[in-house]
Amino acid sequence: MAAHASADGKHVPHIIPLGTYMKVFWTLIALTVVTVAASRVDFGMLNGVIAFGIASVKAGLVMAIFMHLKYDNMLNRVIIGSAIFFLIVFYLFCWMDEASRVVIEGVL
Amino acid sequence: MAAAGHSGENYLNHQKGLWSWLSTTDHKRIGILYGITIMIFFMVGGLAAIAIRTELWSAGPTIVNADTYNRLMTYHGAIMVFLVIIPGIPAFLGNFILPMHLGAADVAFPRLNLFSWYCLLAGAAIALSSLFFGGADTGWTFYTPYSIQTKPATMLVAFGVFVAGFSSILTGLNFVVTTHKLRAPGMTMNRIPLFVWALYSTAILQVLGTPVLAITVLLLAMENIFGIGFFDPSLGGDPVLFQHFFWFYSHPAVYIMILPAFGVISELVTAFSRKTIFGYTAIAYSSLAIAAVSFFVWGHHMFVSGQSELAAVIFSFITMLVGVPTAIKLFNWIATMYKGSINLASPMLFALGFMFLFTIGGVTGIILAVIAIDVHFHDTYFVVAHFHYVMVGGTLMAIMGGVLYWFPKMFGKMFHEGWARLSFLGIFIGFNVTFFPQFILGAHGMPRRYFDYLPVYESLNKISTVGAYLIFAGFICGAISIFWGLLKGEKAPANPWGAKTLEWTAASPPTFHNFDKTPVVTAGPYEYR
Amino acid sequence: MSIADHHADPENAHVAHHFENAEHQYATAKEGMWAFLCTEILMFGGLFVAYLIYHHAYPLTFKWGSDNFLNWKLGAANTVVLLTSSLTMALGIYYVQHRNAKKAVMNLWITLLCGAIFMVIKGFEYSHKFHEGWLPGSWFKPEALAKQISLGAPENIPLYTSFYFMMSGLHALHVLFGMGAIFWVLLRTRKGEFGPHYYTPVENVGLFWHLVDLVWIYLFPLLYLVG
Amino acid sequence: MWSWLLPLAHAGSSTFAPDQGSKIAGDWDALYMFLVVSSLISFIILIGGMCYFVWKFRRRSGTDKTAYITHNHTLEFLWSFIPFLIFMFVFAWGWIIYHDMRKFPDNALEVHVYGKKWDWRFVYKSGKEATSTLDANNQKVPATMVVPINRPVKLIMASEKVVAGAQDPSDRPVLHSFFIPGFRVKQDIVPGRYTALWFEANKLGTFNVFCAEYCGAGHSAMRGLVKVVSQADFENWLSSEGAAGGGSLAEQGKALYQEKACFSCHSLDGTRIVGPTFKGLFGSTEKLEGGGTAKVDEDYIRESILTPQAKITATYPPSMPPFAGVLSEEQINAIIEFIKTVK
Repeated sequence: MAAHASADGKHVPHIIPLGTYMKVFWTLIALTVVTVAASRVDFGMLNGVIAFGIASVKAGLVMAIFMHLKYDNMLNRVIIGSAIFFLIVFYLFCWMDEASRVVIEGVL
Repeated sequence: MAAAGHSGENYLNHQKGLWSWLSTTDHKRIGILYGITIMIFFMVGGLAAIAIRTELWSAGPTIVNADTYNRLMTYHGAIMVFLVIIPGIPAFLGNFILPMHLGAADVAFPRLNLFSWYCLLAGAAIALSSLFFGGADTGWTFYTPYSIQTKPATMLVAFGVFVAGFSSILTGLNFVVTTHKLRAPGMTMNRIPLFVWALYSTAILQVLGTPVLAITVLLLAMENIFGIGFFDPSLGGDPVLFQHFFWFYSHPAVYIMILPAFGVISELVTAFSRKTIFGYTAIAYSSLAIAAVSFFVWGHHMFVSGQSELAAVIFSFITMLVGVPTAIKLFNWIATMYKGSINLASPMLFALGFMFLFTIGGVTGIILAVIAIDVHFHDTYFVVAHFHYVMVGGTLMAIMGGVLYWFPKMFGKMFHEGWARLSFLGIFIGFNVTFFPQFILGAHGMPRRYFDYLPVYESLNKISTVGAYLIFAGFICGAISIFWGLLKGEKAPANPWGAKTLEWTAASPPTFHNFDKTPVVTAGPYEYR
Repeated sequence: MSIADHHADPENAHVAHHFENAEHQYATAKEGMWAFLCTEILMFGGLFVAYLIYHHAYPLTFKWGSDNFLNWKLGAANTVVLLTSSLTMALGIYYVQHRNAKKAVMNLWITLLCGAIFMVIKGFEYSHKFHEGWLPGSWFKPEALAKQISLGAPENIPLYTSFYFMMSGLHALHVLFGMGAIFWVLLRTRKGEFGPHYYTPVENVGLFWHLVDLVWIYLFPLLYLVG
Repeated sequence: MWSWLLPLAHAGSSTFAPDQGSKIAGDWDALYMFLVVSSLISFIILIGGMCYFVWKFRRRSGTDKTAYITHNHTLEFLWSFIPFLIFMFVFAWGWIIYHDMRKFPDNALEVHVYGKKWDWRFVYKSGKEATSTLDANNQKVPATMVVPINRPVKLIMASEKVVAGAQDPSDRPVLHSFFIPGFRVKQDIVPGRYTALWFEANKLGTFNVFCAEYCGAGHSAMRGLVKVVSQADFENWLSSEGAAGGGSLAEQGKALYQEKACFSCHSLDGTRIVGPTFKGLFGSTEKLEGGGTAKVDEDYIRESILTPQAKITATYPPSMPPFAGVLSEEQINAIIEFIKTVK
């Protein structure tokens, strides 16, 4: 919202319309229902992926609209993006180690 | 505020009384507060080091028993890492200099800045209170399951580190935002001094890395209280995962410790060669590159920990990549001296000492990153020598150089040059005498954290102990130089070194607002034409 | 710019001496908040990474735990409650931006109420688990374990309860902290301190509250639903 | 140049690392030598250059004119790219040797290694077990793993409690690391799983084993030995009976002192480790934590073994696990008899 400063340096907000907030809210509720419904069905390996995917869509909506990130300056998006990026790196490396360990049998 | 600019008024006498210091939000005063705190912790950690070296004078028990030795070793490590070296340059020198380098009147969040100092004090108080519960003996790395045994001391140290971690997080957060938002008009990112680039890269590491340490030590404290089992094999947890968690922060933390030192050296080399920096862009972006890549290399602390071969190879490979930007910096500093006018004042001596010692620390770092070599060297004195060359030979030399360099700006007085030079000699020679033999000890297989050792290692250990006392004497000389300066030093001009960065355009010591008029920047930071 | 003239303009009364103007201070404060949220994400992230690693190692344990220990209906109710609170928080800011303090305060009250409902439901869940002895890690009662084993529980069940308590506990602490912060901006809003040109504290508290919501959005399927 | 400082046990040892005892040690030393020499050259280029500049461009007057050089892309490329090539080269070399270290031969002799606080124990497939012992002067003889020369040996390693079956939370298996400097191999031992290591000794002799992962008060005392013998000697040793068992009560107690790792906390020579020393203990009078004294007699020792927390000697931590149900009545008597002999 940095671009909205008036000439005398006052802060002028970017206002998101009320309707947008309501639409996002009902989408979030709907997605919650979808998550619960999806968990009743067994997709095998995909169970976790689906739950995580829906949660990520919801998180994206909250960040973009409720947290105004869609209209915010680039830097704040980079900041939050880097947090998510390094978190994923953290997970992937840990997982790579755990998944590629060779199990040694200890029977005499 | 009408008094601002009144002759003789500066940030030191702007307000009076102890409370005006304890409640200050002025970045300069907070910097000084950090400086005093860190000096006290450095003394405590240093005395522990002297006790450790004295114990290792001869094989078998010398002055303490194994339990006490392990506590000394733990507190030496934890105090030096968390309370001295990590806050050392950013929170002390950085707090004082960063806003002035940017031409700002303060950091972005002054009250948060003061709060972070109290976090450090509170964390230290909690961690040190563990001494009343027998003291922790886990080493500063807190490896599980040894650290899970129900001892309140370990829990208190972990919780203290958690609280002190917020000091680091909030300082980093402050610096990131200050660098983004509070640059003087004309101060583009390509004109900020390299010290700021270094602090900025460090701050990113602090913001992204320290929270993971926070959750790690929090989980460790929970392990101690509830036995949650995340890292406890008896409940299905994996001790190696703890090491992943710990090093995800603690490897970047190594760069939190050394990157600001790189920044100080960039300032010192240009100022005392009176010559523009060679390869500004390369040095600036190599700091960022080191910061970014440092998050992908933590597994090189775990080559023999039981992590998979695949993970070890990948971590070794990426570790090699960190070597490149580090090499670039060393070459660029030396190239900066080419055709300069080199003034061997004591801050420059420390900078040259830094380059000498850091080069040894750097090449041994590459040796350790070679995966097969590390299998033999892991957890031996070779590692101990390597990281002391980087942490002490690197960071502490840079702190000494930086403190002397900015001392006239901080207090408006000159330090004692003779004692400062003597201090350099003591620390530099003592350091090599202490730690070079440890490379040989490690190569011959003496493991670290050993209270006792085989008699074959005795002669080298004796040399090492002698060196430790030399370093101690060197730091005493440094303290004399500084206290002499505070009490009797001659008045310093605004720019005693003829340096070009913005802080030297302000008065010595600066006024409360740093600059009477917000500076307007029209050129790079090192325009020695 | 001269340093002394900051306070001459009443609209700039809250601008500290090291900022140029209100917009400068607003953007700075907001970036600081985002950087802080960054640290929150990485802190919770540590727990999530541990969760995913152990979920990968003991999938049956987590499936069994979510089926037998937790009631997904309570989790879903809490999800709706928190989503509602997020909406009213956003609306609170919306009305502050429109200089409508009365509606803003009302929305902030609803947000607080939702936070309280969340904590009450959480409290019921916790007390039930305390009663059954389903405590974290080594506090897990042996008799509870015996009961579970007779029901055919897989290995390392106490690890699941540890994750449940650590993740939801740290989250609940954030909820409590967020409620305190909301109450603080609510009082200030009621005094009419905020308007379209200055509402930084409301915005930042809102950002924090949404993050608390975000964490729950992930916690709900991970703890209650996923097998 | 430093070799005179280090009176190593074996003659002709290299200056840079301990005697080579395996093929991998030779490979390792070659790579290490390359790294040391190339590091030395880099150091001379960098710091030699620095020293030369310091002398050549020293400040002569306060008004020296300096050159204005901002950058030089060719130079900067060279001093980024050449180090990069060197790093990649040593990385690949290190990987090859590491791969050999982790590639377990199929025909290896398997030996099981158990680490506990703070001792080693080696178990062979035949059931033969090697533990540490005490010599006639009550000096500890580290556990010795006997292996044949020129045959790959695979170690399967686990961490165990000091007292098997102990419920005391302060007695849990912890991390150790099995380190044979002479063979240039090392591997952490992780509680809750097995880790493995292999080597092929190509030199007769005795090599030190250290614990390289910090594990508490006795960490530095957690030593072992690897004795490399000929195949024939190895087979003889493997089929021979252990010297353990039998003997007087005090001798049985001495064996138990070793077997149950009492030495971890109680010394025989008067040094304070974790608990009180056994030297001169019997018949003495101990000050107790919280006031009072106790005479050390048979009953006191018996109580201290079975329920150690009942009476704590002043200034010592209450960290001994209870041995009730672990030691038989006869074994306790044997230990008491042994303590009587330690004067």
